[in-house]
Amino acid sequence: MSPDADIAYWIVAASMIVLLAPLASGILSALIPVRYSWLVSLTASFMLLVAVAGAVVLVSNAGLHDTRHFSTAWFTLGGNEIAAGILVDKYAAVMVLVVTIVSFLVHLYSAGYMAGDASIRRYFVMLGFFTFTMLGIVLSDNLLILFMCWELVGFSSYMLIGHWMELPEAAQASRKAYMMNRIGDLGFIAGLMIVYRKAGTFDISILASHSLQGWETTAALCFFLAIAAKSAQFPLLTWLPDAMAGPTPVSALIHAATMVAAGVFLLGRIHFMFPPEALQVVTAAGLLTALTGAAAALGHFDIKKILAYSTVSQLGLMVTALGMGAKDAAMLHLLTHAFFKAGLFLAAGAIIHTLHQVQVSTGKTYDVQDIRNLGGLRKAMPVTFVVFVLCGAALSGIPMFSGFQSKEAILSHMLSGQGEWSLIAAFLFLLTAFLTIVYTFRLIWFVFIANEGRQWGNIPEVPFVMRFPMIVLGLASLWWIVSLNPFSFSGWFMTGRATGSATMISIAVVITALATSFLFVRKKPTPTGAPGILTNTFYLDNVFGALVTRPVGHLSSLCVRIDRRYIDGILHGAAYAQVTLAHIVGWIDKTIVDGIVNFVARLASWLGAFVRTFQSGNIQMYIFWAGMGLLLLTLYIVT
Amino acid sequence: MKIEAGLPEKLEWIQHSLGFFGPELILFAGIVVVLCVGIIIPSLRAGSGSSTPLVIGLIASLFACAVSLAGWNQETEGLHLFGGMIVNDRFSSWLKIICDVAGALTFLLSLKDQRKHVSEYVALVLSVLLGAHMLSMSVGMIMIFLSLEMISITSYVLAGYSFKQEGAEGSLKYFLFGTASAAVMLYGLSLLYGITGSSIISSQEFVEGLLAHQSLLLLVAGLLALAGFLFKMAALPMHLWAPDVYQAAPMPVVALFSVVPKLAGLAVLTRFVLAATAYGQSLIDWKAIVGLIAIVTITAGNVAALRQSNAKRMMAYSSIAQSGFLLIGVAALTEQSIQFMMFYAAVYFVANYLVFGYLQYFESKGVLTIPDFAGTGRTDPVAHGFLLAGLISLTGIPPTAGFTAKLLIFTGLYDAYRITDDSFLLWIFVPGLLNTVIALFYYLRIPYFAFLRDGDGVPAKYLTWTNFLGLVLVLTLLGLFFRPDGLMGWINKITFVL
Amino acid sequence: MPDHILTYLIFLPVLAAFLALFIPRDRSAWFRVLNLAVCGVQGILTIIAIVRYGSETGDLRLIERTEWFSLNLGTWGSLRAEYFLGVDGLSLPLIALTVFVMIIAGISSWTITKGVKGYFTLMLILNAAVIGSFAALDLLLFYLFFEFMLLPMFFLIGIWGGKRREYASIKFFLYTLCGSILILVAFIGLYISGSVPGDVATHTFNIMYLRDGSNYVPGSVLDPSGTWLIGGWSARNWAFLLLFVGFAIKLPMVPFHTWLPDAHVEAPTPVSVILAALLLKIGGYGLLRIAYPLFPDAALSLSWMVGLFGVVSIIYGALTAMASKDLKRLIAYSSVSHMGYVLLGMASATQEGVSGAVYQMVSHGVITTMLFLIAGVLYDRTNDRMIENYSGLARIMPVYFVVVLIAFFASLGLPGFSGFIAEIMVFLGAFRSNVIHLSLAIIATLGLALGAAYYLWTIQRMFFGKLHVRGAASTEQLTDLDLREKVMFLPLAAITLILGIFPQLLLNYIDPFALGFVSLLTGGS
Amino acid sequence: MIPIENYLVLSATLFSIGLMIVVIKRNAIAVLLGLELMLNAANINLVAFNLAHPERLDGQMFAVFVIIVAACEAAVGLAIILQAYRVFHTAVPDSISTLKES
Amino acid sequence: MIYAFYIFAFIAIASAAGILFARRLFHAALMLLVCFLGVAGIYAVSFAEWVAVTQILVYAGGVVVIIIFGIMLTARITGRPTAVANSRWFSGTLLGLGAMGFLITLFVRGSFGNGVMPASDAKFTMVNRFGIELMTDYMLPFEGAGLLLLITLVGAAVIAATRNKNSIS
Repeated sequence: MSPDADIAYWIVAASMIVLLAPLASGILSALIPVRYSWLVSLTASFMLLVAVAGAVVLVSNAGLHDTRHFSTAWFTLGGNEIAAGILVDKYAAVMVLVVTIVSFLVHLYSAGYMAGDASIRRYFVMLGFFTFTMLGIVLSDNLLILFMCWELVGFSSYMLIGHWMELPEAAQASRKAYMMNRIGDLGFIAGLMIVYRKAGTFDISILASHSLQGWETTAALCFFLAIAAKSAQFPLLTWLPDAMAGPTPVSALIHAATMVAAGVFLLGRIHFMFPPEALQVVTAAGLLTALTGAAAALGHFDIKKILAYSTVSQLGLMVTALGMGAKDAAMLHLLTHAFFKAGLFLAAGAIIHTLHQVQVSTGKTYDVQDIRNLGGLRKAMPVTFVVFVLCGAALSGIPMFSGFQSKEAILSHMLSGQGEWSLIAAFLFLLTAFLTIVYTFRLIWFVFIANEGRQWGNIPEVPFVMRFPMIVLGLASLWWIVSLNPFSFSGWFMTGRATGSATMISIAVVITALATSFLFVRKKPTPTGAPGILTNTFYLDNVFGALVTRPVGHLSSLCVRIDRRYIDGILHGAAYAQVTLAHIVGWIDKTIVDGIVNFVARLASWLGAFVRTFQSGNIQMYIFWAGMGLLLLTLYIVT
Repeated sequence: MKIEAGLPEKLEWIQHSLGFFGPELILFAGIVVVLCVGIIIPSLRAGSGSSTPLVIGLIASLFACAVSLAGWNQETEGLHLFGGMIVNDRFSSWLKIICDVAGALTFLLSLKDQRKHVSEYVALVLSVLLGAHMLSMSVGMIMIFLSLEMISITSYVLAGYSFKQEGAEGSLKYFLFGTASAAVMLYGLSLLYGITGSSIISSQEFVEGLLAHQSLLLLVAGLLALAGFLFKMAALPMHLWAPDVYQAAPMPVVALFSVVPKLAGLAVLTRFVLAATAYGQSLIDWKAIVGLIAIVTITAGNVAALRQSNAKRMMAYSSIAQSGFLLIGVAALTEQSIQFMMFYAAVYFVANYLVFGYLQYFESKGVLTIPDFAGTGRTDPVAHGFLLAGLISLTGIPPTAGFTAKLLIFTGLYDAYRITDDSFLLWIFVPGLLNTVIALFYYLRIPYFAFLRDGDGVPAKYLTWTNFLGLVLVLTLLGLFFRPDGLMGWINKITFVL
Repeated sequence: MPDHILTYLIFLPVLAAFLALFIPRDRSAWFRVLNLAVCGVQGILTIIAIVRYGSETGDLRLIERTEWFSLNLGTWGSLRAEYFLGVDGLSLPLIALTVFVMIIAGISSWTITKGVKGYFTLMLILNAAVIGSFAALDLLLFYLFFEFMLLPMFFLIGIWGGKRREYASIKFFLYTLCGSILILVAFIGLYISGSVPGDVATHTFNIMYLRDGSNYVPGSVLDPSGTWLIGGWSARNWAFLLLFVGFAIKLPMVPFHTWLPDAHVEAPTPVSVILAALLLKIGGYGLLRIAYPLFPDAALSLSWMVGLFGVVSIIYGALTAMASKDLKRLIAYSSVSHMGYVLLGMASATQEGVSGAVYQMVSHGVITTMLFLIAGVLYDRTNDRMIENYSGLARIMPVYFVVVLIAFFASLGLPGFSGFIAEIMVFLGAFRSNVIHLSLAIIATLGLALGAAYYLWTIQRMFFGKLHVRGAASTEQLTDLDLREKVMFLPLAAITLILGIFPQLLLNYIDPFALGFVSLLTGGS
Repeated sequence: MIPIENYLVLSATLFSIGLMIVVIKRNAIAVLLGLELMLNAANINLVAFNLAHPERLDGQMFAVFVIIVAACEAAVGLAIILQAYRVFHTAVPDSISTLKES
Repeated sequence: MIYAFYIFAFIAIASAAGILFARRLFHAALMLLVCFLGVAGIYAVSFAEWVAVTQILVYAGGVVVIIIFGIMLTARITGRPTAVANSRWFSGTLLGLGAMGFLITLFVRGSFGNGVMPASDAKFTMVNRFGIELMTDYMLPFEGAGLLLLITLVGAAVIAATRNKNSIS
């Protein structure tokens, strides 16, 4: 075989393995009888390992710099043929790698975390199915297959969020998640249809060269609606925090690393389709999401909610980067974010898991996830503390960590951009970075460091099968992921020089943010509500502090309120309106439409009664009526 | 003297006319024989029941039917007998055949219940048949009036044949209403005679007289004459007697009333309307009048039957509605529509006798009003199956010939609309069809109660006379649906001088 | 194998029904076995038919044509009706669906105990009538089978139904009869003006002849070339409108749909399965086989109306489904919404739209069978179908929960199931068509969201949350699916999945038909 | 000669009076009388119209046959009325109305 | 001639009105007899003497006699003379006058002048012509009438025969 042919063969084979392995794990865990349910986690993790191997082979063969496209006919519809195939380019390769690795780690982690769960088989089936569909999105070459995987991902997230069915809020959250995704899907379908109507095909590579004759902006906005729903952007972000009701490994995999990233990946994939005006909308939405996410993260107490809002804000950053055209930078940030955010979630999961066991053994019951009841875990859970700090640092963009490099890449792109619009964006970006650092530090401080005295008794460290993935992810958030030189982001993934000013500014922001957060947390033994913490920090009397904190406080409480009352309100209102409208329509259906039918029936029987009144039984009246009938007939005919 | 010279030629001419009078003579002989038998056999004289007269009646009617069937093919173009009063064409002989078979079936139906004065009963029924024969053939006013009265008078007596209280009241009502309408008709006929000068309605002189005298009086005279025919057909203005008399008379007689006098009235009405429209030149649009009567009759008949709880009264209204459908054939008044009307008449007759047969079967088992049918469907599925087939045929739902009949009637109407393009035909088309839906409502009440309501059923065995008769009738209904061209082949020979 | 496959397919159940009359009433097992045996043989026959059909072109196959009767109508020429059966891309899948659903219904009628003899005889007659109307290509023969379905259905609902069964069965009968009266009027107009190619004198019921305009008596009422006006509107438009309303009542379109929920709620499970899976398709089939091809010009000019009614049905059906408290009523209204897609696909007059419509008919047939069986499972156990009386069922009925998930998500159009493929094709067609306005297609997409809303809401209320059963039912009654029910659900779920992943299996047959249909509609006439 | 209108007026009045008697009288036999009157009115018409063409006798012949038929009707009518009378002990049609719309 | 007509016409109409207003049924029957005789007179005046004779013989002689028998029978059971009350005056007069007015206006306006005028040379026809006509041209109605009479006889006998001895209580 010519070298090129066998590389092609290897790529196709590898991608097949990558795709089918998770599916196989899902099916396998469904088939394993209930008695051997402990076996399920092993087989699933093994299959995911196979998938990781496949991904490595795929990436090595495909190489990072050329795009390969293979497709076979799927079905012919109305003459023109709909094909199904795979498109492997740099971003797809990287995403495959990220998804498979994180998924494998989460599988391992869940083996420990979900050990005692009754329906563990259903959990692993859905986890496998999710990975399969996620890889489907990454690899598929045409929008129709991408849309199919897009919806299936939504479905599997619905099943995973609602895994613990008895919890009413879990059911509510899963339904809300699916509904939001569904509304996004409407946008996707509308976009698809416009594309099909104008370009006649779904194939991405062909679409790149096709113009949509003036429908670009509408198509782009439709697709952006879908992306916003999937990656929890501004209008449709409220489902992500609620989705925390699901098991933590699920949040780690789906709501940190992969699914929410799918939107960003799609945005990258069809970036060519977005005209400039659409890009401005994207940037604006991205920035707004970033800000609200970060501010909201400050206002919450539940670990997972804080991490969820941080994901929302990080995604906002990636969308802003894409909006500004920094495709490589956004993808890099996506890559790094996947690792450190998954790490954070797994660490949080570890905490929750252990404290649950402690609760069960000691009989005390309190909300494990609320940071106000936690504290002083530093000595009790050293490994978790270390992983938490590593990933938290990466999240906050501390130098020497991958977060810093990817944020710097975006920042430098923003600063090099022309026009005042990019300046404002840069400023907001920095503000978000600042807030990220503040809430991360606050989180770490209150969970691990504050009120040392709290006695936890002997808290068993989480089993190795959970610690290993945390450690891997912790290491993966260091700088070597991006490039050997901790301060430059050009490495194996992308090239580009960080402008000097960008690095300097980001370091300055990091230092000031650390200082402020250290200052105001030191005094408080327990974290109080956001406005409380921020507003009465009487130490921070310098103007910059006051200038920033009050608006941010208001902003965050505002967001919480908006979040609770308006967006959810709108949604609940919409749902409520739907139900009342449905009842009105139901009523119309019963009375009016049925009414007409019954009216006709009554009219007929009334007419019958009228005719029968002549049958009075009296013969002479019969003759009289007959005579009158004749007279009437003649009169009628005469006139 | 001129008169004497003509005498031998006239006598010879009468002898010639008698040749074509076969079926009527057979019926006449039947009546005489039955009466004699009634006197001779002692048991009959005492008025108690026996079945020999019924058998004689059966033989007579079937024989008459056979003769007119045999004479079907070489029928010449309607020849006028007895000084032009009688026209022996295929149109009338087709109706004669139906009436004879109806008579035969009436005798079969009345085989079961022991009836008082059996021989008189058979004589009266045979005379009804004879009257119907004469009426369907008669063109002369005298013969119309005479044969109409013959049918009516015998019907008055037959109506009271249950000899119960309701029988007496039924016959009284029938008599008073019948005589009044006969008098009205006679008055109309006399006026027509005055206007046209000739008493033979199909003669050229009558038609010229009509054309020469276009005036309001002609309309009134025509309507008064029409009243008598409508009475016989139980069509709208003159339908009031039907429910009460149907309720009073015994079941076989009711079956007879619903078919024989109606078809005879239809025949004479068709001839009258044909003559009155005088090849289309007459100013008065008789077709529109008949059309109006048809539609009003159908709607009134269907609607009145909706809330009916007595099976016989419901069938009375149903027969009123069906006569409306028959009138549609007259309203369209093309050669096609008359043939389709004949087909409809045949199917109506079969379906009606099937339903009446089974109503009698259930009446003998004590089921009188419709609610009494509750639950009988389960215990006697075969009988109800056949009854259902009959009712469905009356409604006009496909597997039975009723559908083809209605289809053809409306095709005739549609076709007449295409030729003449006068829009009143459309006014008949839509209500006529929608009435099928109303009709369904009450025709399905009996099976609805029988099958859907649960009650204590009626013990039944399957191999009974009625079921056998029912099977034959149902097979004819289904056969007519699947092979209508067999019957239509016969009917197509009915030619009409329009 | 003899070439009269279709005749055998239709008259085998009739023969069996006749045979069943002689089996004594108390041997109920015999009837069940007889019914299943007949359906089995029909299944084999269908497979043979599919094998022998195998055509790429959209033309007719397995044709059987004998002279039924011909009435000579004197001066006016003669009327010829033929026993004309044939199958093409449209009717073969529907016949296969019918046989399959009949087998499933046969299995699910195992629990019927009241009046078993009558029940199975009527089921066999219904079986014959449905297949007959799919295969008939002669208007009168079609009308015979079309009406022949009403009576068994009337008695099946009326005798074996729920509490308000009489009201429901009478309402069903009256609605459909009005529809068939309207259709009859159009048929009369058709055969009066249509004629056999060649001599104008012999009028015909044959659909194939009436399709092309040359076969019409010049100057007759419905002659495509002549313009015959009734009340200012061309007669052909009136005829199309009559046919459209007649068939729309059968495919419940919104203004005429109120009989469907009553009939479904009161009918026993197997009967409502047949009613939903098959009888609704007759309406769609009638439009695609008779109304559109015979009056292409009128169809095109009135397509916007068809599309509008389609979209209204989608939205209205979804909303009323959301408001319904009874599970079966919810499923019934969802059928109304799904059949709205069929109308929309048809109205788009594009190849994707039409094949989408046919695909939707087949897929809806399979999915709605599953839905009604699901409702049946609950009803058989607790005689109570109110949604709010149950919650947390997933815990005690896991297998049932999996089946419900598959059915509900297939019904709301999750990719990987046949519903999705059908909806996508209908949308592609609707968006691409220049006959109906783009806004119709966009509003139709809203239907997707509504669909998801009421299905998820039901799942959440019935299956998630704490296990609690209100009303008369009690938790121990709610046992999980037994073997018989599993045997029913497995093939259905499999088919929905297969048709979702490999649509080409079905599209091989539907596409040529759609191509021919669209070219007739736009190109021809 | 006597103009035809006289005959017609006479027969019309007789016919109307007969009709009134039939409707107004509360005794079956009286109704019978009214019916006989109406038949006579028709007879007058027939005989009068026959004068127009005396050579043919169809008018008078028709009148004779009408008389015969009227006789038969009277006979049967009285028999029925007497039977009803025996059963209902009254001859007033108004009170004999058991058969009516229930 | 014309005067005779007017006399007979007056007798007929007066006796008809008499029936309408008669208090006692018996008087009504007698009035009917007078009316029949009046009508017979009119026949005689219009050269239809055969019809007049049949009228007197059958109508006056036969029908009125039966009716009187009928009246006697009904009166006998209840013992009181059958008083004849009237009712529904309004509807009866409405129908009667309506018909009369309608018909008479038509006749008066009606154009009967053309050829319906009675021929001047009308003279009494030989009765034997009736005989011949009856037996030749009108043979069928003649036989039919015969059969009708027979059937009426049978019918009336059947109704009369079921006297109260069996079914009717």
